[in-house]
Amino acid sequence: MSFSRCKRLIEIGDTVILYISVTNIYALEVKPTVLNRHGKEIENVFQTRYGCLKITDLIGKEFGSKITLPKGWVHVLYPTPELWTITLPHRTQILYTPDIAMVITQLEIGPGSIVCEAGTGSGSLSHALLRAVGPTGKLHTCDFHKERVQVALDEFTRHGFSDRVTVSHRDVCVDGLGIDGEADAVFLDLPKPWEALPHAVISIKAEGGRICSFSPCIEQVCRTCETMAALGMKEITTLECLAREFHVKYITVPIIPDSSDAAEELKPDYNTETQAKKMKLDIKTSDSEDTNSEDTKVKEIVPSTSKASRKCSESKFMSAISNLKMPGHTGYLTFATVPPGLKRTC
Amino acid sequence: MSFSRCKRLIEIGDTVILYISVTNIYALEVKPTVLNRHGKEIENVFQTRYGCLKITDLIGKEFGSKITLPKGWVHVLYPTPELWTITLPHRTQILYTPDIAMVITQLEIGPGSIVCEAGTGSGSLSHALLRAVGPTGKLHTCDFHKERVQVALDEFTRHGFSDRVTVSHRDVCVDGLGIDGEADAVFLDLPKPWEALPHAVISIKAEGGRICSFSPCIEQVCRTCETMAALGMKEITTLECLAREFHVKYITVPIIPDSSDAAEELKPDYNTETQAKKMKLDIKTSDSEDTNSEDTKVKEIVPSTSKASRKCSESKFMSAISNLKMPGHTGYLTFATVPPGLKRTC
Amino acid sequence: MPSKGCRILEDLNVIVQRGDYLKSCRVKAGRNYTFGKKGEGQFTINIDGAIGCVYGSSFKMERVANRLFHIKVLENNVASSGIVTAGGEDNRNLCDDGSSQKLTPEEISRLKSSGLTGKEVVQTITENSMTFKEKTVYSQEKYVNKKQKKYDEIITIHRPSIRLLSTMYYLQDPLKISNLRIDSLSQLLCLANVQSGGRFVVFESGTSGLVAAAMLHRMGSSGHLVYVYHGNHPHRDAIDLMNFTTSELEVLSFISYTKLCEQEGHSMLTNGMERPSTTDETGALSSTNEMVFDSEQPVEEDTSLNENSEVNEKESADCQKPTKSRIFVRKQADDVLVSSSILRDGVEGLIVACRLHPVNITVRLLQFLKPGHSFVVFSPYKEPLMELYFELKSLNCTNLRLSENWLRHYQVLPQRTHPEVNMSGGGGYLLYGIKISKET
Amino acid sequence: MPSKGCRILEDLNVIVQRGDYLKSCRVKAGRNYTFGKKGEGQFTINIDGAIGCVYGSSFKMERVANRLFHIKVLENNVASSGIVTAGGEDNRNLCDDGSSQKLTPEEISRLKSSGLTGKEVVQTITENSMTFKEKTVYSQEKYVNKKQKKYDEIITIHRPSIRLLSTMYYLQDPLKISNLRIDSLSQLLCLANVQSGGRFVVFESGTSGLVAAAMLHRMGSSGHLVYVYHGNHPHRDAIDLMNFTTSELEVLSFISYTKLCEQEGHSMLTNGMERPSTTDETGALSSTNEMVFDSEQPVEEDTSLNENSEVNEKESADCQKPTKSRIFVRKQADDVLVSSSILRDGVEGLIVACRLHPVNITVRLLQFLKPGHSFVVFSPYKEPLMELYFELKSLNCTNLRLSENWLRHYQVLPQRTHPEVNMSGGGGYLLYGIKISKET
Repeated sequence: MSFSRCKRLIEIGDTVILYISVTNIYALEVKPTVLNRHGKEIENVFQTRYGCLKITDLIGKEFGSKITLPKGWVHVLYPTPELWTITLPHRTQILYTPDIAMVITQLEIGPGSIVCEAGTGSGSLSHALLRAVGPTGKLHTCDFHKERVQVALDEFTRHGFSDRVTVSHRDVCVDGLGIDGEADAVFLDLPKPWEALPHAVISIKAEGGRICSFSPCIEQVCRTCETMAALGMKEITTLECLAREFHVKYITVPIIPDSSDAAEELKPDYNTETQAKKMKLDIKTSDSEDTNSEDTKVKEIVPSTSKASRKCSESKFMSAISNLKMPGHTGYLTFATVPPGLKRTC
Repeated sequence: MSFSRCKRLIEIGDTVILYISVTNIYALEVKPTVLNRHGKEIENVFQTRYGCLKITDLIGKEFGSKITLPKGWVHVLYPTPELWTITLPHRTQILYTPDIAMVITQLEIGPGSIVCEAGTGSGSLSHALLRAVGPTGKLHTCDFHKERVQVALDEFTRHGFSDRVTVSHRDVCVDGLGIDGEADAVFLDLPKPWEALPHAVISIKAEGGRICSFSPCIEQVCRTCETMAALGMKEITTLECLAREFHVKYITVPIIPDSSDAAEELKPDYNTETQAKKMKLDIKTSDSEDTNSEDTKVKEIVPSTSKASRKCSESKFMSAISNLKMPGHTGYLTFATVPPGLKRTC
Repeated sequence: MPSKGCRILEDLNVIVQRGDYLKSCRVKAGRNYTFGKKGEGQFTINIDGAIGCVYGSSFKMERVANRLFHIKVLENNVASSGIVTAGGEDNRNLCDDGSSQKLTPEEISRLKSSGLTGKEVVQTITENSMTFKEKTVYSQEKYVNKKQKKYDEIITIHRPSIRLLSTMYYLQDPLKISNLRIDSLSQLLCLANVQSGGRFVVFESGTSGLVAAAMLHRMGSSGHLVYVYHGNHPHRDAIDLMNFTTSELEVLSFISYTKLCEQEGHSMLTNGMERPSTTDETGALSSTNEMVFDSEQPVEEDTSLNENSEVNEKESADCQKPTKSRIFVRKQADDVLVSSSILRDGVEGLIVACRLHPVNITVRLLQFLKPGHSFVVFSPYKEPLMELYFELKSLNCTNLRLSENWLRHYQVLPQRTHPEVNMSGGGGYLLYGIKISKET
Repeated sequence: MPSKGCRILEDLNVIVQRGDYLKSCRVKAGRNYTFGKKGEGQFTINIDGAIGCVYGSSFKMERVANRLFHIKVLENNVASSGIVTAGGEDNRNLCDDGSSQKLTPEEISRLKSSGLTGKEVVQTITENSMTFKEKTVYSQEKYVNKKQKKYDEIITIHRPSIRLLSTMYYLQDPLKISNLRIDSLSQLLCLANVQSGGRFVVFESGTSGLVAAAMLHRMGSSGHLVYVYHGNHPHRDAIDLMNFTTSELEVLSFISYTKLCEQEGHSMLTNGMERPSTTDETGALSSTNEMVFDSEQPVEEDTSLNENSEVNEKESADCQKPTKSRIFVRKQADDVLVSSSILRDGVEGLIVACRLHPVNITVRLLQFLKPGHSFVVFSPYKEPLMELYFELKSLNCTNLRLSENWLRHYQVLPQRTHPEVNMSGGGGYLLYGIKISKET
């Protein structure tokens, strides 16, 4: 299976995305059988809230189609680095799409680019880098954690990227990136990026290139920027990217009556408790919302003007409500340019 | 004149707020004459884009009334610490309302509170603190800049706060706050707040109190928090407050025709340039917008459904557009509790 | 703040804090209180040990039965150190396959019930974590802090304040206060110029009385505050928790929105600037409203919101629901008279805070605001405020502004400083402006 | 990036950077270029000194006439230090009454025209500032950096990249690109899964062709991109600035939205999943559209947007408007045929980026997207995307999400680290999702 080549029908070996609801999305490998904990080969079955999905049932299905399960249905989608990012097995903290997107643009990566990444981590950024460098480019990714290197390599191979990737086990702060004057761009996600910066410069082409360092703490950023400036890098910029997601829905708020004779309309059950509960449905993120109920909801949200005009006591409007809990911080991204002909010291 | 006592009519000596437009707001003292640069007493006249305003014309006018000028009109408003904050003469960087509001709630200041402030700066926060402590409370504010101390004292007196304020010239990092075991709350806006923290603890009541430090740089915050913890303070919290202001307007966007015969409607002048210019009006903040044109705009923005349905080629909707340039940072607010009976060392 | 007495005494409300958790309760000797989320986070304490102590004191929880603790005042709080030792350089050899903890969940659970202190529990858990010693010091500290917080046995008892109540409500459930986050609340108070000696009107619904409570606190015992409510009775949960004195509460009077509309028809409220009287009835003020303002009869319905909190106090046998005792300074009919009189003479600030559609409410209450003064409207939604904006543009208002706040908390630790990983995405929206005189 | 040749050569577009200022130009020997805002910030340079140098080289501006500079390549860039000396401890004695600068504005202006270097100018100004020595080192540095930036005489010449073009447009005027900030642009590309070898369709209007340019860059010379435009011709300013080779441009084909609608009526585009053919005409493909895709005739109208920029190139006598030379890989009629054919076979990603109402455009283009694949819609306004959200909910779409980005830049300096004091409040909104098959 390849993330990078499009196809219509699902085959054995493909990685597919199973979409159950906005917060229930999984990546599956289409394998008819798996080993159980006793090492015995058994049928590969994936449990969902709508019942079991036999993985073999996916074979021959179209990407984008609906799969009917005993108690509902799910969708099977084409894998992309973005969907992989929200479904991948976490071996470390990972980068998410807003940061990943910014990294690729800022590092000016395109087909044919040669890119170094340290460390590989869970491979979230790696997939987007592999897509960006294309079949004519190369990603050299390394990690100091031996097990992660092997797992990542297997994953990249399964996902069809073996032509454009090398994965190596090394401590870049000590051993460098293993690349000399070849790279267009270097990405560092390390506890002490400043120790790796001189090596990063060495790996960059003589005509120059771009460097990015991702760090969660501001102290790391300060030290990184200081080292970058000392090494002669240019255009040193630190920024932070946060995505704010909205829930789009129709909201109904009561209009309280202004005329005194309307006061009798206030029934005793129109109390704050029911009001608060109603509101909970509105404002809270509908985490448990699933594909099936989503579809039925569409019918509900058609504005019922007749009802509104009859009672004249509520107002209905479209609203985009931001999640009460949103990402507050992922990390700081620091970018810099290695100018052409920069003196390399290490 | 007092910021804290309401009155209906404007008298000599009052401070009033002159509202010309959203971005043109001024605080004026109602003085019939001023000295010109040659020390000669002349009539006090304030220049606006709508012509001259003779200050004596304000006397006897109601707060909230419209003042007609040769080429338009302005409004005269009652002074509040918030309006003062956006109109005061800047002698230093000042705190703005989102931070000020948070400081007062977090420091738990109410009528009767005794509060220390260092430094006074331009008195932006001071006015809000003076309002909050009420006639039964006290604000002890100090600054290391001698001239600012005198200007601030004059200002507080003119604004009717002389009953509840002391202003002193001192370097609190060396000399302390001059208050011993009396304060409910201490606010620090200093380059090295950590040096003042032991003095702040001394000024706080034996039963405990609250402390706030405002710093623009994160390094100051780190050192402050470290010192706070070392001094035994509790509930140490650092936060940042940013207000995002919106422009509310009706936006019209074109709906391009879908049917091929509608293609002829595309006139050659319907080009990108006029489109871009139109958009400029929409998205850009209307900084030059004034009271007079604001009123006329109201008439324009009534949705003209007849026109929309006739051409079927635009969509009009209400939108709240965030300013393209918004405050990105004012400072970090760090709050802490001095617990009861904390050992005081200095 | 006026020194109202700084000791924790019976019949006063206090805020109990344990780590990030906050909960209010009314002090009664001999009573046990259950705190925390249902499940293993729940604990029951007897707070007799706090009576007579100074507000803000911290206490050590001492186990007297399975889940029941007594508390003992702490002289000096101890920082949580001593567990973090030399760690691995980084996490390269760390293999987190879920099997690194040698203790089973059952064993850990037994450990916690065994009477060990939080610190001892954490120590035991870390000793049994095969990966702990291989974690970096950074990860170790993170781990210990996480564990320690969970098993921390220190509580602090605070005097209720608007800061703490606002934080408590938002943590328990932002919907209790219609997303009115502390930064929005603070700005409401400032932008409406709330102060001691002033005359204000507030319309509040679905915010647990927090806005009126905060206004009362900013007013001390001086001035007038008219609380216009919707429904059968005002929400006053936060007001009751603030331990206000009678003289502080005398500033406050209630009137229902329905009554206000009636009164207006009766011309009692028209202050000359607005439409003239057309009807003549003035009597029967208290007949149409069910609510009885009587200090002997607690208004039970109003506590419903509070009972919805995460704590299920009925679950614990030895924990009784504290009876609320409210202070009512005057009878309902008198409240209506007082409110009417204040509104008739005009107010110097107006606040509307609710999830209801704000247009008619704001336009109606705006007539009582003196020209030149400020009003502020809070809503958890932006769209109704946009509508209100256009409505007010065509009325006599100036300096109209719509805004939203960002509130970001920081973790400040040596070499580990960064914004908190999660932040609140919704603190509500504010529309504010200034009323101007009608054309003359 | 493929090494296309790393030297600055004639007839190539470059980005000139001076401090924060960015501007594109086409290299022509002997030509002078005027940069900067009108007034004292404006300067004219001859960049002959850069021809043959490596992209990314920095140059020193050397004055040859009043406002005309030649440039000379710098071997090592110099950091701006040496001015900041021992400062006052703090600003307690600083009295900023506007009279602290002894030089008059006229004198400063004369100073700048006198042929001194930026550094020398700053030095003179600071020497004449009575308050400079009393400022803290912090304030001094801030002051010097501010001044130095203004008079800085170093420029850097870059190869055009999507990063630089995006930044340049947003700095010059965000409306040139409908507020499409670099973070939103970056997410468009990722969320639509744009990659080499893929088949994509983009509808773009009012964004200077930046989206199509960015997609082309991500595709290399492999795959297909159909650019659907509105009006008389596509916006391709950014495409032209990227120095794409013919083989890179072959990936791209244009079709007008009107033509697309017509074609659809002609059944050329229906790919079986959608409504069947009802009409029969297939000829006369290039007759209704005025636009002539001919490499000999530059499309002058399209440059209008670019001419609106802050720089008024006509003002400077010795600065001529560079003639654009565009590469057109095929005739318009062929473009329509190619585009139709690609759409008929289905695409693997869809991007819509415009200020126009996106509902009909998105719904129409969605029919060409293969099921299981992603689409992304950008708008500077939230409301049309909310409408589109509900529209798409009722169609065959899943994982629909509406989002906005915050982009915050930081000042990172020793002991003076903080977020930039100003930030962009509007980078636009994204609605994205995945198309699913119709029920079978």
